[in-house]
Amino acid sequence: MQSPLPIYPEQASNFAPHVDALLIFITGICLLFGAIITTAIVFCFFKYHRKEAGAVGIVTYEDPLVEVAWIVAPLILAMVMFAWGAIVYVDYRNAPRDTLDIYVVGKQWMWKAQQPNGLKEINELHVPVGRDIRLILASEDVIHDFFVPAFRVKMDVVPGHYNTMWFRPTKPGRYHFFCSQYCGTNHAVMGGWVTVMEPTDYAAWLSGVSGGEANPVAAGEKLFAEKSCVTCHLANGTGRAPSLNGLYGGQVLLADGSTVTADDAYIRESILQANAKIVARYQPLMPNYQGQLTEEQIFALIAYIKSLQSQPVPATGSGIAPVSEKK
Amino acid sequence: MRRGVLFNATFSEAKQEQGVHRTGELYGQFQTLDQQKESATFGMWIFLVTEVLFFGGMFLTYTINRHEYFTAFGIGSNTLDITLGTVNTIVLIMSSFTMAMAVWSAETGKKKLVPLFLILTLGLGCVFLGIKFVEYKQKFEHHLIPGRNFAITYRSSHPAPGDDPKEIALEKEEVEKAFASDPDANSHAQLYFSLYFAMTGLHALHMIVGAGLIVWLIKASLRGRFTPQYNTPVEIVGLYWHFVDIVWIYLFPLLYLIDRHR
Amino acid sequence: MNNTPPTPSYEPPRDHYLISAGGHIRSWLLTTDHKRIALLYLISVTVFFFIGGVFATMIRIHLLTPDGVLVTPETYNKLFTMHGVAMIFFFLIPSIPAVLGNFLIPMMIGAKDLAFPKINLLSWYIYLIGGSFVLYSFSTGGLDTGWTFYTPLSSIYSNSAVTPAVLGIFINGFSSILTGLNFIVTIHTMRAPGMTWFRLPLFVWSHYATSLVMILGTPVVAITLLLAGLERMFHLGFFNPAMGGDPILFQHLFWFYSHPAVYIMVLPAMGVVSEIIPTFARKPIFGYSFIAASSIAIAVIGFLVWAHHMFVTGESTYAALTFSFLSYLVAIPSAVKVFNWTATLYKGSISWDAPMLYALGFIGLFTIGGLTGLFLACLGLDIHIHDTYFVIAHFHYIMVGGAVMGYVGGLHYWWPKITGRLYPEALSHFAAIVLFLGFNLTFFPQFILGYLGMPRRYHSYPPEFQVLNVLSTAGASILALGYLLPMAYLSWSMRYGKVAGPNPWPATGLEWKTDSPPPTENFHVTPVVDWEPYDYRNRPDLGLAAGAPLAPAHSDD
Amino acid sequence: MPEHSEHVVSPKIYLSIFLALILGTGLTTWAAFRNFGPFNIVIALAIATAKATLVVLFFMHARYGERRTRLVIVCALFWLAIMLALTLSDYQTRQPRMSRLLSRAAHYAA
Ligand code: HEA
Ligand code: HEA
Ligand code: HEC
Ligand code: CUA
Ligand SMILES: [Cu+2]
Repeated sequence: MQSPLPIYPEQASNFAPHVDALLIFITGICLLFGAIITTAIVFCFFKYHRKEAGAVGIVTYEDPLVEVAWIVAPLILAMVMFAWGAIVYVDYRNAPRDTLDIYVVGKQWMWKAQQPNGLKEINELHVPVGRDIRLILASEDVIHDFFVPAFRVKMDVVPGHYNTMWFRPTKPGRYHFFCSQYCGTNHAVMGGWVTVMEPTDYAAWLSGVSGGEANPVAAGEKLFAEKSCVTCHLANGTGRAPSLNGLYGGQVLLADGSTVTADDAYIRESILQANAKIVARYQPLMPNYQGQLTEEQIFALIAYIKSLQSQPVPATGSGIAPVSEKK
Repeated sequence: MRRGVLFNATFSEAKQEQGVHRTGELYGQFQTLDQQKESATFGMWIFLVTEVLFFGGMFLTYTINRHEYFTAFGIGSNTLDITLGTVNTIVLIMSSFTMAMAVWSAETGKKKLVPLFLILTLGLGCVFLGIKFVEYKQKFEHHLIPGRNFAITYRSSHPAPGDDPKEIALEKEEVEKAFASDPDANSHAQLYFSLYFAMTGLHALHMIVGAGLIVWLIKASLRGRFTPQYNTPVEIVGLYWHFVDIVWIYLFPLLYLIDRHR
Repeated sequence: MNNTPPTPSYEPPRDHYLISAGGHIRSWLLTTDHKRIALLYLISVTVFFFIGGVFATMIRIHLLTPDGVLVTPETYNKLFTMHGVAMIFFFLIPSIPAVLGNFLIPMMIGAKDLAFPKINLLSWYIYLIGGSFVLYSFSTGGLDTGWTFYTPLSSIYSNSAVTPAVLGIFINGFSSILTGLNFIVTIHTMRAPGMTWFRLPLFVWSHYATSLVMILGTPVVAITLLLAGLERMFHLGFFNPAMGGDPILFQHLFWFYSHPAVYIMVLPAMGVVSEIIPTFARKPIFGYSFIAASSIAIAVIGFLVWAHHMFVTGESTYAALTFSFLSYLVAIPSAVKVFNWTATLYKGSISWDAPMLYALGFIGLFTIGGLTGLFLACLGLDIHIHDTYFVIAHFHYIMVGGAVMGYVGGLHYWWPKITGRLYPEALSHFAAIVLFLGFNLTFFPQFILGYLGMPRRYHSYPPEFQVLNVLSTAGASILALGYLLPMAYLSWSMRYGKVAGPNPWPATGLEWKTDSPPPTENFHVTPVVDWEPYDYRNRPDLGLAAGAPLAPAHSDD
Repeated sequence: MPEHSEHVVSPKIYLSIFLALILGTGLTTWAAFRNFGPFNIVIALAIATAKATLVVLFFMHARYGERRTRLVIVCALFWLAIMLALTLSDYQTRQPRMSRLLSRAAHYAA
């Protein structure tokens, strides 16, 4: 249990020890400087207190060496702080491969999360301990921010952008998460709990609770048929459109000769604004689905297309760039 | 090193060496007329720096959005009347020239020419604003004012009797092409027009302020106030006027000349 | 207990700026005398400080319990927004420059006035007009966007009176620009004979740097807020993602000004401290040229760090690395100043007058505030503490503990010059100590709160944060007392204080070579400067001992 | 050049600058109707900058003015460059490619 007046929150993710170490390191340096300056001031304040009315001080002029010394010393320390902070940050901004992806949508003033199997939660987030978790964040209105103090991570949720954040929970338990970017009236109550579970519990929870909700892959598959994607995107690549098998994560060769990685953002764009990037050897036939799909439906479609990753990729008629054409 | 030696020459000492004889009213806070003139000119330059950054903020917004939505910006730009735009550019450059001549007349003591050139400048400025007004009116008629009624397709689908059918057909084709690659082109063209109106609007506002200043100068110059010894007001208003011209020199290609070749 | 020389009893000058133009309200409202305009600003920024202070008091009372005791969520959001707007744009940014800077810069360089006295008056009126717009917004629907006005909340979603507030700040921007312009031109062209650049008081140097920021930064925030206002009024889309605009662009533009603006707030206070310390230690400031250069360095490098407010918005990793790196660079010139001030104390002849207490308080609190800036500039750490109370504590340490302390200290220091009278000695010591203690009690707990994860702008919070919040509120009430005291006794002293004489401390600056209060034209004869700044040697005119010999460090120079 | 703002520029110079500016306007309009690929914008800005430079140097007398004036101009350009360059540096290095194009979707989903 924590003491009544703790200094830092619980450490429950891979980042927590790093961030706390940074805190201690920088605090140490600052205390050192603070102590030197305070001592010097207090010492002089009493030692050189004016004894007679007309007294003047003894002139001491600057010594360039001293000045250089106290420019260089803090500079070096500052660079260490910068470098260490940068290492942690770069790690944070670049998610490892093979993460467990959870979609999180913020809106005034609630959080909706969608587990990989489509289970939806509101103001709750369940994650397994020890897994690399990546949250893909979208906003439906203003800017929000997903903040879990115990994990020492936060990321703004910006409308019109897909931001991502990742972490690896290291300790089962229930932890507060907050909205940490001011978003209007109920900003302060736009929070909830992250529950970190043992992987087995998590799996059980996933299958146990998911009563009403369809699995997003299944929902996506249904949508894929309903929205008549299937009419063009045939799995064997003989249709008018590329097969989507094995698409996710691969390199797509575009008509203008460049290649892109088929990540979430790309697939999303391909659906909403089909003609923004045209796959090589295909006509710009695909209709824009802009405005016809909700965020959640898009997530479901993406989930379905992702699930095709393990499907056999047809030799022709796929949008994937052959290895030789890769840059 | 003795700092004193290097930096001892201060303003007031330095100025005494200069031999220009100035006249005019010396305001109480100054020691010499030289100092007064120098302060005024320097002050205007500093003010122009703030203007650079003021417009700079908009140019940045423009740059980023144009980069993102080039197609939509292209069709937006192509609806502008390039003839009016070019004429206006020339008008404004001319007015800058007459302004420079007004300053020259004041500096060389051609007392009659000063008001003449100022009136020419004012006239050209008004022509510019008039043309701008005509353009705004056109945009209004073509539903190109950002807001609920904005429709980039309006003109091509509602041609007015006088419109050249070939031009309309061309515009229609372009707009359709744009929509094919950017289904949100209407929004994004609206963004273009938001910037168009914000930038040209603020530019026009600067022109109006400048015109007011010139009216004031004309009055003073008709009374023969400006002489080789005293012409600071003409000079600093001139600086301002030229600056406004420079803004337009950038606005013209950036707003009118996007994606014209097609 | 203060060993200032026994002051001879002075007669106040027969004629001075407070009376020579008459006391009519018109003679004040139409004055072009920089000293009178400074007093007009003094009154108006004090009003805004009170308004902001009342909001702060309400914030702190509300946060006594986890669910809030005072107001509804909407109202709370308006409180902190209006607190921030009033304090930043209408109190702290104009405070030292427009009050003390206005009063002192012409006197310090030996000029009769600023270069453009009418523009100076115009600035004040613009300030008033901007202020009225903002007060109108406060009183009709309030303002609930946070002082940062992030879009699309401010431009689309907020239901409060955003438009008048944004226009008010836009208008007020021109007041700031014109003040900066006036200062720069004045410092360039109006210096008295012998007043070389390197004889300028450091107060003038720091105001020069401040003015640079004012003229280069303010236009950008003006246009940004104007665009946001237009977006709101006419449903445009510059920053609205629903129309393809980019909210992050707004943040770039906003912080391009608002980070440098924090140096508008602190540089003048640094200038004040650089004046007070040598006066009350009676020796030349240590490292004059380094302090002067560091002011300019802060102004320049300060423009390169703005996106450190956006580390978790999704800005690119490279940009974040660049901005973090540059943020560490900007800390160095501040460090140079702190070290040089401290070194000035060494072997001084230190008196314990109130201005000195404030100045030393400034150094201590600014150092804490500045050092915690290093935590925030650290990328890895900022992920955790961004937008928490840690940030709140950081900037209150600098702005309240630093800048406001400097301002109050400066008011004490130049009060005899401004009014011709001394403030009551004992009370001033007491107030300084109350302020210092109250301040730390209010804001230190917030560092811990922040690290524990309490986000800012929260009208209610989880119960585990209550203890620290209560401490903070308790401190705030002491702090309020600490502000009320000086306000009371300074006003009292205008009438009843001891007559000060031209140079009560005594200090070396030009402003002390004329009457207190000064005549309208500042000096009876244009002064000629033939001494180095802060030099107490060979100054029999100050009535001091001849001064000790040079320290060895200087003898070979 | 004497450090003096009073240098009187002759009308001949003004006239030639004026003509150069008109020429520039013609040139930039002409160039806009050719396809130079990505260089269209570069050409447009280069011509605009050349024109602006002429105005500043001759109409605004910066060529004959004091050093201080030139310093002021350099400052303005320098700060403008800071603003543009540092902001664009963020946009140029965003990773993964931001899907700002898709902005509308979030709006519709609400
Ligand atoms: C006057 C106001 C002021 C000043 C001077 C500063 C100065 C600094 N600030 Fe601060 N800051 C604010 C006001 C101010 N700030 C405000 C208002 C906000 C929040 C805005 C909002 O979101 O509402 C903010 C937020 C803020 C952030 C964003 C936090 C976030 O939202 O996540 C960051 C991040 O880098 C930061 C950093 C710094 C740094 C590095 C300095 C440096 O300039 C500090 C330099 C000083 C020192 C370092 C101390 C002296 C040096 C020594 C004693 C020697 C030892 C030094 C070394 C070892 C290097 N500030
Ligand atoms: C110059 C700037 C300045 C100054 C001086 C202050 C002064 C104070 N501030 Fe302020 N503060 C900001 C700038 C400033 N603040 C900014 C920019 C924000 C961010 C806003 C945002 O998020 O958008 C902020 C936010 C902020 C918060 C966070 C709110 C939140 O995020 O939810 C808090 C909470 O404690 C706070 C407290 C205080 C206190 C106790 C003082 C005290 O120092 C004030 C003491 C002064 C007085 C109290 C006035 C004098 C005394 C009286 C008038 C007594 C009589 C009054 C009564 C009887 C009611 N401030
Ligand atoms: C009228 C035919 C048609 C329909 C209906 C259609 N598409 Fe497409 N789609 C295409 C074509 C043709 C391409 C390749 C050209 C391009 O990139 O636009 C494509 C490309 C794609 C891509 C990029 C593939 C790659 O290899 O990079 C994705 C993802 C995609 N479509 C998803 C969908 C989804 C999801 C739906 C239904 C909601 C759908 N499509 C409906 C014709 C269609
Ligand atoms: Cu959502 Cu704050
Ligand atoms: Cu900052």
